[in-house]
Amino acid sequence: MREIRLIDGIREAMQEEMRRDPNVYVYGEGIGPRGGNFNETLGMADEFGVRRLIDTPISELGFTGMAIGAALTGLRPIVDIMFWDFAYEVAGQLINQAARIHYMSNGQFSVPLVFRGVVGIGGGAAGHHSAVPYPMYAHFPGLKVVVPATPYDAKGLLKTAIRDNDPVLVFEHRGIYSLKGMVPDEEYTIPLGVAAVQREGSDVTIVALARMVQVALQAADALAREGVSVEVVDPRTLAPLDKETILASIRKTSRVLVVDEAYAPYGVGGEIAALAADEAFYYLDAPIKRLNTLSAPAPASAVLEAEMVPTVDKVVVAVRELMNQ
Amino acid sequence: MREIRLIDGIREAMQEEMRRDPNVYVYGEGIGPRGGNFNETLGMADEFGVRRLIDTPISELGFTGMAIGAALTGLRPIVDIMFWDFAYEVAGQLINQAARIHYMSNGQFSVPLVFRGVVGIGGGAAGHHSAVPYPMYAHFPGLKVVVPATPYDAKGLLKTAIRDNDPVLVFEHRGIYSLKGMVPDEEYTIPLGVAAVQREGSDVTIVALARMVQVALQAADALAREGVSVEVVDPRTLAPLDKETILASIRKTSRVLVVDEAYAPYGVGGEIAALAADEAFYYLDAPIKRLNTLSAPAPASAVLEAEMVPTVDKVVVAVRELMNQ
Amino acid sequence: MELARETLVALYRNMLLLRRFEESVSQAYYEGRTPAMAHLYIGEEAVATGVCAHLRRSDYVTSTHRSHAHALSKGVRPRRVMAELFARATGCSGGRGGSMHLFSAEDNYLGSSGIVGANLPIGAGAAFSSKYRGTDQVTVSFFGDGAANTGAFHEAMNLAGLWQLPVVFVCENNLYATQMSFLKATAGQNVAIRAQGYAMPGAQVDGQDVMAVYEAAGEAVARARSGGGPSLLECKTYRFGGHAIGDPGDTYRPPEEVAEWKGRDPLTLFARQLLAAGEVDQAALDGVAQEIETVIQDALDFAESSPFPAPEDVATKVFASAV
Amino acid sequence: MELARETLVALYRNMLLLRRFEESVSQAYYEGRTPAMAHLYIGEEAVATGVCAHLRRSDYVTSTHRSHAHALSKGVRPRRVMAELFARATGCSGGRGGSMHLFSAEDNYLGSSGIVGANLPIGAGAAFSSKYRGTDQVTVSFFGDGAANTGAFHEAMNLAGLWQLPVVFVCENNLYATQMSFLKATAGQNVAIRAQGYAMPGAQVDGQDVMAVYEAAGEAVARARSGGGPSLLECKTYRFGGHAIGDPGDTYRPPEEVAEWKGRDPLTLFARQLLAAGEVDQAALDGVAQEIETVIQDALDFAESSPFPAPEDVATKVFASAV
Ligand SMILES: Cc1ncc(C[n+]2csc(CCOP(=O)(O)OP(=O)(O)O)c2C)c(N)n1
Ligand SMILES: Cc1ncc(C[n+]2csc(CCOP(=O)(O)OP(=O)(O)O)c2C)c(N)n1
Ligand SMILES: [Mg+2]
Ligand SMILES: [Mg+2]
Repeated sequence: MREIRLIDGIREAMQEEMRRDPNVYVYGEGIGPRGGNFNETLGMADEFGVRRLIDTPISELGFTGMAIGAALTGLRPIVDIMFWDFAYEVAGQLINQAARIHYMSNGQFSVPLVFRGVVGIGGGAAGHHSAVPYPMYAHFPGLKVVVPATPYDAKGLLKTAIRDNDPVLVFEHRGIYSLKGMVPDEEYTIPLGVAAVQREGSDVTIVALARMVQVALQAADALAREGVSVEVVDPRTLAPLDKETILASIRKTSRVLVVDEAYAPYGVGGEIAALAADEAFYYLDAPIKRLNTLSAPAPASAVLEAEMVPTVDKVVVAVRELMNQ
Repeated sequence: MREIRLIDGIREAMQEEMRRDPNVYVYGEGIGPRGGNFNETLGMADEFGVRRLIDTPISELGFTGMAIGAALTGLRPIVDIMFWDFAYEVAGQLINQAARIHYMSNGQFSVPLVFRGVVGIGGGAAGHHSAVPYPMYAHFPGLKVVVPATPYDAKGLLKTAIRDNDPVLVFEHRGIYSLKGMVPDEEYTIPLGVAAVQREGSDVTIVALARMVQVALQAADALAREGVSVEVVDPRTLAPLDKETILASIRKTSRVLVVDEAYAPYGVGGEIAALAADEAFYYLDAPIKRLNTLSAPAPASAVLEAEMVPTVDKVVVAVRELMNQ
Repeated sequence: MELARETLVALYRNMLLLRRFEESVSQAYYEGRTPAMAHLYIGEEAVATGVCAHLRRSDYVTSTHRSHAHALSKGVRPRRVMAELFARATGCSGGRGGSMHLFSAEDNYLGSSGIVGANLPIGAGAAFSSKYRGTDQVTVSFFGDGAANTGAFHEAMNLAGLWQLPVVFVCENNLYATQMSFLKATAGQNVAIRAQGYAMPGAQVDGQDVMAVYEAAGEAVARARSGGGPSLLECKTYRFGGHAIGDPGDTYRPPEEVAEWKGRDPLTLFARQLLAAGEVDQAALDGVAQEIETVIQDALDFAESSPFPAPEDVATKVFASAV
Repeated sequence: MELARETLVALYRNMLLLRRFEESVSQAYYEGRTPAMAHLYIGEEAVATGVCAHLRRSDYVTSTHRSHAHALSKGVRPRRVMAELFARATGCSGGRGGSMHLFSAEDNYLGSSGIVGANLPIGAGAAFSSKYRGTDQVTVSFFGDGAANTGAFHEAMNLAGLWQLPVVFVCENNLYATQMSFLKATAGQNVAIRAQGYAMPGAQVDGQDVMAVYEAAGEAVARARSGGGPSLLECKTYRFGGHAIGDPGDTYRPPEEVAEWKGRDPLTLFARQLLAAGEVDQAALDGVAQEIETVIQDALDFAESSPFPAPEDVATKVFASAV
């Protein structure tokens, strides 16, 4: 085992898969010699050349469509969209084309592409560089949605995503790019659709994603000191969603709080609530709670930004309230 | 009172508001002399001229962005996107710009535009002409989302939408464009954020939208003959969402089924489930259920299409199961 | 005429196939035998024919909502296309795609798209792919005059021009996008000229003259195949009918204009040329017609006798890798 | 020189304002006093200055991520822009927008956009609006060379050309989009030429020469104002620093290139011109500099002494009409 940062896990996954499969390559802005906006491809142009680390013009719609055309014809492109905010500009290619061609073609064609980028609110990046839009994509059949929270998961899931024959969207929280964690020395992959129980507990289940897994784990520490035993479940992929692991946890604890940096309405918390209130209904001892980023665009000011996203304190308070019901 | 079709309600709303306010105009493909793909603007070019019924090239991104620019500078554009499928191509202008400018500008600017188009699966229109994407938009702060189910609602809500100072997205189900209903002779508007109880009942609440309201009402008739009293609640607007009316119904009946032609995952049913399982938890007598279009792209074949969308029979079966729990 | 007689006859045969195929589709629709409205290509046959005549099976095509002709000209068997329009399980998209979503992997026909413009970047991507893999495959992406005003057009053209991709962008400028006149939709009223902005060769050609299309497309395809980069080819043509079955197409188009273009029917023009040049006699043309009737009848029989998709398969094949 | 002395001095003053404003922002950033990274305009001052000199308060501007200069040149008070960069409640976006999202209703400054290209259709829409309302307002939409490859550019240009909208699209071609060379991103390596595809006048101008920009922009703005339709103006310029504060900008640009462009500093060039023409003496220029120092210091003092936004307001003003 060795310790790496999450961003290193992303890079290693791409490197290993590019070594394994000459048909894997990367499109994006500044991902060539520059090494990516977040150093995600640092050094890769040296190893694989600019033939496979392809710096694009600011034509997200164009190169995403091109990735689909390439994927239809034997290649396995990785699109680096930089910020997920920019993906709204290409939603048509993702939702109308990439997601549907396999079905519409009656299975004749598949679209093995990976589309990855950064999410998260922080640093005053404000309105156009703070998107956390995975709920919108996880809604649509034909798309797979990966939201890693640890270096181990980021690497293992991305490797699987690259090998997967469907369009896989990967949402990487830049607030945890430097988070460190252990990964095996040998090669490994993690299947899509398998949640991770990041901490076992018996009193309450917190379902959390991305950076919120860290927030939930810290809150769990604090709550443990108060005698509350928190189980933290990370779905890791929202589509496919590992219902069984989530339900098993909720059936065990009978209480659930969903902590998510995406907006609440019509989002992840709703899906978990629907799942629990349907398939774990008779196990529930308390209302299902959600804690999300406030429903407002991301502000520039640090003072405002601090109010936006769920914090350890807010999670602790929410769990306390939940335990009292 | 007079009887009109839903599509007439849409047209009348635009006509009345255009008579009232010279700054209201329409952008779209074929909405001028042709009268729109669904006759939604039939005759309007005669009355208002092509200065105000503006046929556009196939440049959805361009004219949606233009609508925003116009809205920022004193006009009140109505964008006719024809099929909501095409709106994925302009999601960036809607989500990054229209939804956020009011907030980002600290309230200096507002974006009073209406963006309307057709949703619904039917007629073998298949993969690119069958979108029902309102959950995705209702997720984002800054957008208002209207989903009318009756001629009365369609007209009254659209008039309000046109007068509203925010971007309002209107999702019209073409399967009910010919649905008839009564509207007052005199002018009326319907506030956004007020649900309609379309049928009162005491045993179970069905929350339904758009064409599914008719399906739910028919199912309720059938179920009444079995002695089950169904309340049908139509939120009418998903953002803002009238939580109180929905909760009041659920608290009364203690059972809830959400019937929705949009996909289930991370969608409307989840939001209602979260609401109910949080704020009506102690009133619930049975698991919360969802009935949605199957999670697959819309197929061309009528044989397949018939399987996709919730039907009266399926609703009846789902309610029966719910009553047995 | 310069071409071999068999090439000339093949061009004629393909045009007639497209014509008769769609006449049959239209008839079937009005007889209530096909479910879907469809966008017909009647009047524009010289374009797909003249372009696709240069393509190999290994080459790629991406297409539009008006796609029957592209699929057939790329070699997708008439049976499979017809069955798709009848929404049968044997259709080239298994009855799932319908008229606007034809696909055929065996023919490298990468699909039609109901989203105007969306197939252009996808085509550029297929071209990128063959360049990346080092093959000499060529991609043709068809699009309408209306599509030339989409952002997708611009981005695809720039990327193709930049990276010198082996792709030919073929604009079927039939002067209308639904009811919208090309002249009222297109600043500059010229698609080919836009190629200059991408330093790409751009040419206009008479889309009613299959020989003219054949020649211009031949140059463009050869350029692409030999590493000379992309081209834009604007073919001036006209749909004889409306935008889709059901639209007579006569409310927004002046009758004289329609009459004038119908007077330039690509099939009639070409038959006349062939006969005048003594390349074929009327008997030969009649023979081709006979052949085509058999093909069409076979396609119709196949389609109508084919099973519908199984209802229980409705939500299968959403994903290629197991979930 | 042809222009009135006060116009010349005003151009100089504005360029110096932009320069000193951003030098102060950069310094404040490195001293840890401003929160946000920002995209500086240093080196490109002649463009915004020469263009906006023709605008009235009632005219509109839509801008990019590199927007301080556009806001200031459009008349947004330095205090308000500075306070925004310090994320204060008194900022022109109340501390909510930050560097990439400046807005000022009182100046008809319709906002910067962090989404490259997105402001172009919005600008076309503002121009449409004034045409619809029958005013003679002009809209200027700034964009970078990188933005010229977005679909938004194409759709905005086509619509503006088609409807002859009173808009001037000003391309600030600083030869790079982040690290990406214009030459490697742009098929044809020429933005202005793309105007031909929209039958729009397109011109290239030396963006380091404020008089040249002033003249070309004057023509374009006058054309727009008098109903003559849109124009595309490509100004060849260079950012002296990196893409944003923190990027030295020297890893992807050849040192000779940087040196050459820095040798063409628009402020130095213009000062030299003014002095040579005897329009002003050094004392006058020093006087302007003194003036600007006062403005900058005032802006900094205002910004730093302004309150932060109130945390409880975080989710207010999401909607304009009550919900
Ligand atoms: C993005 C998008 N916008 C609008 C439509 C509706 N639509 C379908 S075909 C068509 C006209 C297309 O015109 P053109 O590109 O000239 O092709 P033609 O039909 O003339 O062959 C339109 C507007 C669509 N399918 N997709
Ligand atoms: C749609 C979109 N894609 C990518 C980015 C990231 N990005 C921000 S600025 C920039 C470069 C813009 O280059 P250019 O248009 O030339 O303007 P300049 O920075 O040179 O002034 C990029 C790629 C973005 N903000 N928006
Ligand atoms: Mg056309
Ligand atoms: Mg630039």
